[in-house]
Amino acid sequence: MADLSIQVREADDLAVLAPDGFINAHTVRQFESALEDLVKAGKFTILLDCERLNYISSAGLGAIMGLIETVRENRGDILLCSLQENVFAIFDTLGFTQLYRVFANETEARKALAESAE
Amino acid sequence: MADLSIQVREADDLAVLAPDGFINAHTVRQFESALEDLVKAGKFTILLDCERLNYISSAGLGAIMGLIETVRENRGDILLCSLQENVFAIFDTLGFTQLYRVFANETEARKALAESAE
Amino acid sequence: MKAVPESFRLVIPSQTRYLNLVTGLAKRASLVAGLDDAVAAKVSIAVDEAVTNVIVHAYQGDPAKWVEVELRFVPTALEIHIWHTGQGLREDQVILPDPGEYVKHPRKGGLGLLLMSRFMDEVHFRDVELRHECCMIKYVE
Amino acid sequence: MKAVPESFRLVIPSQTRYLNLVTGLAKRASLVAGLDDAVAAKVSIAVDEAVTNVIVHAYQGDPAKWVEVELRFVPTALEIHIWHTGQGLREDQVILPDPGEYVKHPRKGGLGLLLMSRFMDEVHFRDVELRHECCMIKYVE
Ligand SMILES: Nc1ncnc2c1ncn2[C@@H]1O[C@H](COP(=O)(O)OP(=O)(O)O)[C@@H](O)[C@H]1O
Ligand SMILES: Nc1ncnc2c1ncn2[C@@H]1O[C@H](COP(=O)(O)OP(=O)(O)O)[C@@H](O)[C@H]1O
Repeated sequence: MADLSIQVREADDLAVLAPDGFINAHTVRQFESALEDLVKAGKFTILLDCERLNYISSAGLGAIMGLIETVRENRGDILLCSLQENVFAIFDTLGFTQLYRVFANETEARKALAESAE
Repeated sequence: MADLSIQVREADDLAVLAPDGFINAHTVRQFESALEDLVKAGKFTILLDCERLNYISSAGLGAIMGLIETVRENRGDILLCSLQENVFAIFDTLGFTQLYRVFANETEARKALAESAE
Repeated sequence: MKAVPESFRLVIPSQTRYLNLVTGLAKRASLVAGLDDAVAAKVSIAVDEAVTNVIVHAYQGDPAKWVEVELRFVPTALEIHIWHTGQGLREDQVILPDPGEYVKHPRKGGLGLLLMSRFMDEVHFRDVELRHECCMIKYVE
Repeated sequence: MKAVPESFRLVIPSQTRYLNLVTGLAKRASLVAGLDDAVAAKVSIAVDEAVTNVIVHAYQGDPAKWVEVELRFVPTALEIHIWHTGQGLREDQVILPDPGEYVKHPRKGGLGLLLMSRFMDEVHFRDVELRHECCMIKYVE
């Protein structure tokens, strides 16, 4: 079963990673590899477009956690947008909305990046 | 859990019954009652709008079967429209597409009724 | 190499309110087994029919009884076993209605076993260790 | 009046590929218990975390072991019991990270137990008849 499929789009200095499906302990390696590939390729500003992410458990949070310091040390960041209600609930419950910048959609995220680059 | 909710709309000589959710042995009484209420009220031409019907088991088919002769004896009929793939598969597998008239949508069903009334 | 179990079991009270749990599980298991969405929907309906028959016919509505369902992944198929201790059904007693005839004389019931046999590749009824079993198989290409 | 069983059990191999089956079932059970969609999603994540811990920590990835999950409907709550025979966790060993501190020093793991305690009303670990149990309770209003 395709529990998870991942789309990666790159434009300008932003890499957009859009997971589709479920991120749990079973699929997390796939998600983690996709993130790691971007970082290895020198893409340090990554937007997680969560529009089609139906589910994330702490395994998925761990994958993001494991890279956040690396990207920030390289003057990049991991941003989030288009979170479904239950996905937002997890980030919010853990207070991670302070750790990550969360946007309503990709446009808003790009706007904020453009402003901070000015 | 609201496994099934049912909407009934009546217009002209046609009663439209739109089940939303699952029809199985657990919810079938609710579906059957809604159908019976229409028949008791003298509504013999009934369109089952299945756009939001995600699932039907043989229990649900039984409920329709139990009334088809009554409505036809009263010069009415039970029509179906907007079937999802798996719901269509059941009707089709049993050859019931010969027993019931199946339409792509409500407009098509009304058109056919208007033509046969001419 | 260790033998790795490739099956799971579900035990529910003999009550129709749990049907959705079983069918939902059967659908997911079908997808895990590699069946596509449309086939998974058919498998879940076959399981619905089999479990409904246990609740309604084998246990005659007694809500204090239990139904056990096992889903087994074998290399070429998904095997579904349903066990109960109510009234059994012998395979040679099963008479499937002819849909053509049925359409001419509609009646309220009698379509469950037909759907099971149409939607699955094999359907068997047998007695196993003091229990009655319905076993259904769907081949995976 | 007969005692009517209001619970069901699921037995799965200790493999993450079955996680989705368990969480899907936990979600449906939550809805049956009368919890709303948002709460049901949280319960299913708590169950995911608990079962993942059994697979990863208690059984250390051995795919030949079994995990048993029981979902019980009691009048005012949904009770979830998870049993295994691997390495147990003592309730007094559990130290939940402080999210504030965690945010300052991100690391890869250690959030599962925290999510369980945040999303459920009660979380207990205990030993029951030679098995280890994790019991989680969500009250229904
Ligand atoms: N598990 C069972 N135990 C005993 N009798 C059964 C069982 N399943 C089916 N039957 C018998 O077979 C008949 C046909 O079943 P089915 O095709 O499912 O239609 P229905 O349940 O609508 O009657 C039932 O009416 C019942 O008499
Ligand atoms: N069922 C269990 N059996 C044994 N140890 C466990 C169990 N669950 C959790 N632990 C221990 O508690 C720690 C914290 O668990 P958790 O919060 O779920 O985070 P993670 O699993 O990401 O490490 C684990 O690293 C493990 O050492």
